[in-house]
Amino acid sequence: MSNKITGLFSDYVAGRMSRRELMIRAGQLGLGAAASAMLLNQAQTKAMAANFDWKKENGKAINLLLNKHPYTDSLLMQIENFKQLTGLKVTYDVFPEDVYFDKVTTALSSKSSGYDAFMTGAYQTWQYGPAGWLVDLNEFIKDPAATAPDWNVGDILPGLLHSDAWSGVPGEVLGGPNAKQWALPWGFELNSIAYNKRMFEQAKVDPPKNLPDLIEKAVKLQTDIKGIYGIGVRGSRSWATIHPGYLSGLTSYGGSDFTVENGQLKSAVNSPQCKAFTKLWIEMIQKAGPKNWTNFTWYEVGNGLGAGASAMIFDADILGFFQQKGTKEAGNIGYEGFAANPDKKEPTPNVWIWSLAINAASNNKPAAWLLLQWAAATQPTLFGATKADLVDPVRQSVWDDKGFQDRLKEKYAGYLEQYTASAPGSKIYFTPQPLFFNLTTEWAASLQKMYANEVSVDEGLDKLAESVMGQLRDAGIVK
Amino acid sequence: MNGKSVLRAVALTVIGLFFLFPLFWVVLMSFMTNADILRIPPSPFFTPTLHNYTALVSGELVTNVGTQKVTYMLNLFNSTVLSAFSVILSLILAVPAAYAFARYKFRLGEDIAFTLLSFRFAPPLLVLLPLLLYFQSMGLYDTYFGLVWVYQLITLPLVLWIVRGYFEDVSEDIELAYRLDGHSWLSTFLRISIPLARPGIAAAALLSFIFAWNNFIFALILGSSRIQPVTVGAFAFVTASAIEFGQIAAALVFSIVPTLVLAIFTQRYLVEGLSLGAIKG
Amino acid sequence: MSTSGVASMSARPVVRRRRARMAGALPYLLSMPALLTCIGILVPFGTAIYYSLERYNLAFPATRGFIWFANYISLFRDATFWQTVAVSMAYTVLTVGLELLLGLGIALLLWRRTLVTNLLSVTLMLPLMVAPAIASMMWKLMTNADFGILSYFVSQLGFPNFRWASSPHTALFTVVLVDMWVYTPFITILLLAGLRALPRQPFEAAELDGVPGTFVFFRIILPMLMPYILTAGLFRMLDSIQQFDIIYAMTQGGPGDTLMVFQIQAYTQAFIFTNIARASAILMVLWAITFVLSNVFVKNWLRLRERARGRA
Amino acid sequence: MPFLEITGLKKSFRNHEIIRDLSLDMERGEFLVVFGPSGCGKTVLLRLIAGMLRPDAGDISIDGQSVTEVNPEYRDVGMAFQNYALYPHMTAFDNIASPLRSRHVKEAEIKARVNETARMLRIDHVLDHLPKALSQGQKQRTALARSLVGRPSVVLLDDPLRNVDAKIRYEMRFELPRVLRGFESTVIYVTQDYKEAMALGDRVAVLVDGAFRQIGSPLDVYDVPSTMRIARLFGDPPINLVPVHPVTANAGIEINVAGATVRLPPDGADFAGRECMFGIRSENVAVSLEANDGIPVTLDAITPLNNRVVMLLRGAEGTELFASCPQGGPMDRLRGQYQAWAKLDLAHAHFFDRGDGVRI
Repeated sequence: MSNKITGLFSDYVAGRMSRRELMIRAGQLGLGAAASAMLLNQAQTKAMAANFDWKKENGKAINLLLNKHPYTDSLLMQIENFKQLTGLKVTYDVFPEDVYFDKVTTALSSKSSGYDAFMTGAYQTWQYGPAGWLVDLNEFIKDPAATAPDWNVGDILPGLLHSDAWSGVPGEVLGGPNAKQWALPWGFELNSIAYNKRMFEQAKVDPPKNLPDLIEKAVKLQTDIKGIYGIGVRGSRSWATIHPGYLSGLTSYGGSDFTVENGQLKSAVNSPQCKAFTKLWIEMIQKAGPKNWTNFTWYEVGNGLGAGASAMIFDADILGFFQQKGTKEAGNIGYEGFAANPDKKEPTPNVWIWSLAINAASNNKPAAWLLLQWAAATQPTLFGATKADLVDPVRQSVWDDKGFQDRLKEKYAGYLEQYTASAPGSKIYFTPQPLFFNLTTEWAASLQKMYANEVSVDEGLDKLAESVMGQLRDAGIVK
Repeated sequence: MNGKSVLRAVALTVIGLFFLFPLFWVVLMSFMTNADILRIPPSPFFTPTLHNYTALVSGELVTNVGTQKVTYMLNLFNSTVLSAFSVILSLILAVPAAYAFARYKFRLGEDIAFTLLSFRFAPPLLVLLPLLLYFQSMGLYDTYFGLVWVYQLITLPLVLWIVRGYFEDVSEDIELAYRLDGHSWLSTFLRISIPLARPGIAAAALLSFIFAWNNFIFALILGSSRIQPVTVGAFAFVTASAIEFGQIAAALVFSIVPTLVLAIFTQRYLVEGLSLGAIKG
Repeated sequence: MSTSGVASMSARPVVRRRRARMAGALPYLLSMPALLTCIGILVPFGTAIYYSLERYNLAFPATRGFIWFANYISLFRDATFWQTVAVSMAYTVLTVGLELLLGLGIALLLWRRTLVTNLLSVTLMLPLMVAPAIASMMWKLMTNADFGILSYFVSQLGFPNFRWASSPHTALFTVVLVDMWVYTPFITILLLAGLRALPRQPFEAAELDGVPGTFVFFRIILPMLMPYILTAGLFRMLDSIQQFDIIYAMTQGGPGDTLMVFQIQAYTQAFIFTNIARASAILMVLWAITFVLSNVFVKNWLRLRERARGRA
Repeated sequence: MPFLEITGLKKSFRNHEIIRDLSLDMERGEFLVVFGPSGCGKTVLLRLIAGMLRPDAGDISIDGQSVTEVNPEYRDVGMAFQNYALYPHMTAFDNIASPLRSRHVKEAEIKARVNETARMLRIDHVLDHLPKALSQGQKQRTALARSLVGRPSVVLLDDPLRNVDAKIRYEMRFELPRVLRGFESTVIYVTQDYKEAMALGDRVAVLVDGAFRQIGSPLDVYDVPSTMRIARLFGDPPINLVPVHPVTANAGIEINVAGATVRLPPDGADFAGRECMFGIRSENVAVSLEANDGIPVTLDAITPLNNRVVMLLRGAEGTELFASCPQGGPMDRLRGQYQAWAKLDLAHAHFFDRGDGVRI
């Protein structure tokens, strides 16, 4: 029986049978859709082995450090296939996101070989890379012996791949000529609007076109509908407050964190564009934001939308994606790409990229690379995107995949459109420099002060710029 | 009922409300679904579900984004082992020391006592990174032994200073009397001093157990996920897709049980013992 | 009386063994194991001191080097650092002070042993059994403007715009409240234990209605309770000045810099900014302050002990 | 050879000398009362003998063996504490049995001996009570029983009757000697009450400022106090002490007491010209209201004491004197002030050096 089944799927993978036919035959063998999917996945994994020796590290063992996250769930669902494919022993440590990066930083700083590969964000690599804790993945990507010919790095969205590559020279553009590929994009989030259709219909407004429009509509929404607030955005005293909506909007208004003049970083947080935008931003929150904005993290923003406390959010698209299931407002969530600047049509969303990286102290780098390569390969990514929540996937081919598109159309109406609108302009808009967290944390703190009217926007941003330059000087980054 | 006792009753009620209502609400939440918890305005009326608890026990948590593995029972086990052994070790080490400081005025005595206390105020963050390095080189990383050792920083000073006070309250004459009866120093210590200081020892044991139980930074940095306590375990319900408040509430309720049992057990000693505490000479 | 008794006695050979030589060493033998067990920690502590004298940011391995007290100097020149000192002190004084008062009050209320008080003395311990980190998560939810039961109550009481931890004006109040909720039971337990350890006779009268008169309280109970109060206060102070879990979970040190206490400042420096040197310097200052403060406590504690001894 | 021998004992705390050069010899089975005012060093002395403190100098030996270096549990010394020091978590029975248990005596015999001792002290009915359930008297007897049951070669009783009510104290004065005789122990009994000292001891040792100032039979100490201090400590009402300046006059020695000249009997030692204290106990001062002989005084007040009446006399220069006489005399019913004459029985007069207070 089992041979019959596996035979069936390998036939399909080998192209000796149509997908329709496969599903019928599978049905006859009494397999549910889910089960068939697993088997198909297995068969396809085997197929990967056809033209590349995945078994070259056979018998070795690798240990992973992972963050509790839907992406991780998707990886672990398929991990058995990877073991079969490579003959590697795989163990893993999963830590809650609240404490995950504390664990990563300490583990890496101890230079122990305990973990071979781990999850990281792109911003963290700006610390880990220069610290010498990461491996330049180009060694492997560019080495035909190490990477499967059909792996097709070109299929990974270039903006993301570049965002994970940096030369280590402060201010030098991401993915530049002598950039090192510190990490491999695995799944990502871009920032756009997710809104509550029910409320929008009730208040007879359609999705906002730009920031002034958004403020207006947000105010209307919360005056028309009792007990809600117009717009949810993050506001806690953390770097995480800056990178989603705020920086995306700032970019749209032509602002940036730094300007680079002949190789020298110069803080631009107090540029006219930046001040103009920040004034609007603070106004937006004061007029239509949540009461306890300064406590707002990813979770409060999400809960607000999901539980119908907020009419819309300007944050990661997948945050809206998650609210579409199992929440009070499930099914009412709509998605919209967003360009804050009235004079701009194309959204310029900043992105967060969950990536995989290899510990420089690892003793099994080639084995670790096999895992990275596999995790970001077309097939497991597709599986994750369709059968789990590896959304947004980093491969163009997956976005083009009919199955994935169907899934989105079915349950997440408007998500695909939102993505297509946002994707072209989406990348990391921060200037890479190792004091990223110092800057953004302080930035968040001063936004909070402006919100409480303790300082004016102008004064706050001037102070911030000053302090940032001071720290860059102390660190010897600028003269 | 005179005015004073009315006042007393009122005071007790207010205090009871302040300390117990939040817990009461948490218990309610532990029987709610996340959707029930995130209602506007919050309401105590809902159709209770055991889902949160069953998920914790079964280790299978079904959420809006598929099924997740829950290791909370393991965390519970870890916390129990770590706290229990830390307290036991602290008692073995600190009770004799406490007796020494209470009974004998010896050279450097107070200095040693203070040094032992000062371990309590070395901020964990300060020693964590170096500690990690040494633990890895000594092979203590990710071992219960290593953690129990580090936990002494939390539990030992507490036991030492609380118990010391009680020993000082035990009358020297009673010990002398027992010695004169022909008993050795050791059996005097075991059969007189310790039983008479038992309320203090019970209180110290309970409190240090609680402090060990509530700590998590040490285990987080010095261990893998297989050795993490409930504190870290509870964070696992805070995921990118949602905060599972119901789970956290249930986890919180679970995490109280062992300590509560210990508290009820020691309460007997507290009450019984305290009536014979402070038998001053 | 039976002569047989006498006979058996005089028959007993009286052996008088010599005193063990180690008699004088006994106290050392008793305290050494504890000391040796903890002394291991001094090694990392020393390393940390060294870090605080370096330029050491994990992200700039190249620039690492020994710079004597530069970190401390830059700290003392930094206004936000003094803000940190001020906030930490305010937080410590508020929490320890209020908790001592409340804890003492509760202990007195629970002094008289009845079914109710016995029950309460256990149940009132419950908050202490909840890890502060998790408790704070719950408090954050309960004070959430939309879903929070407490916010709901407060708004029903006519304060719909009470912002709890999210407003710079009420943030300190909120975290102190949570701290009191979590840690007052700690004080109550210790003081209740001490209270019940007092010789009862003097207070029989006072205890009749459970609450002692002011004279008895100030002249007898308080002095006798002082050592316990100091012990409890000491350990609360040690934890309070190093508070992290509650504040971080509730506000991450915000809004603005309102609650940037030592540990949060240090945590941010070490784990977010990977600036180990600065974090170590901050924590060394914290350590020094703690050292001085606890010295005061212990000195008084010993003095009181001596007096108690004199009385005994 | 003495059974308990203490020689040149010294002990000081923080260079404050508590016991200074103290020596003592006791025969086997002797009952010695150590009498001294509070703070005279009694407790320290007992702790030294018991072995809880180590002397700075000197030696303690029991039955010919030095025990200075011996741990308390090996000294075979029993002690009853002023505050009883009962083990609050053990029943009266276990309290008393403790010394026997330490010697692994068989349970059966322990039971027998404890009951026997308890019966002797009439506490056999409360043996299963915890100390907190015992009356003061029962506690005190339990403590006593515990110190005796093991029949130690030396028994130390630290003011055992201090904290019990008058009735029990009175009973015990008779009972103790009987009980102790039964145990044949050598007993050191510490008390602050001179009547107890008089009532109980074969010998009384007066401990003042960390040394024995006088050791002798109760009567010796009363009649021939070796110092002014001791003379004061014994006796109720306290002995009369008057500063005098003896002068040689018409072939004899005269002193001036209360404004009157008193001529000393010729056999009196020659201490003319020495500044000294003249001491005389109240019972040696006779008072008469009529006969105009003796020292003219005002009889100020009269109070009955035990079976005597005590009179307060005021002489010229306001000197106050106590006099006492058996009840049933003419004095009993007197109230208010009277003119009277006091007659001193100079045979029982004491003279002390006014400087060091030593008897002359």
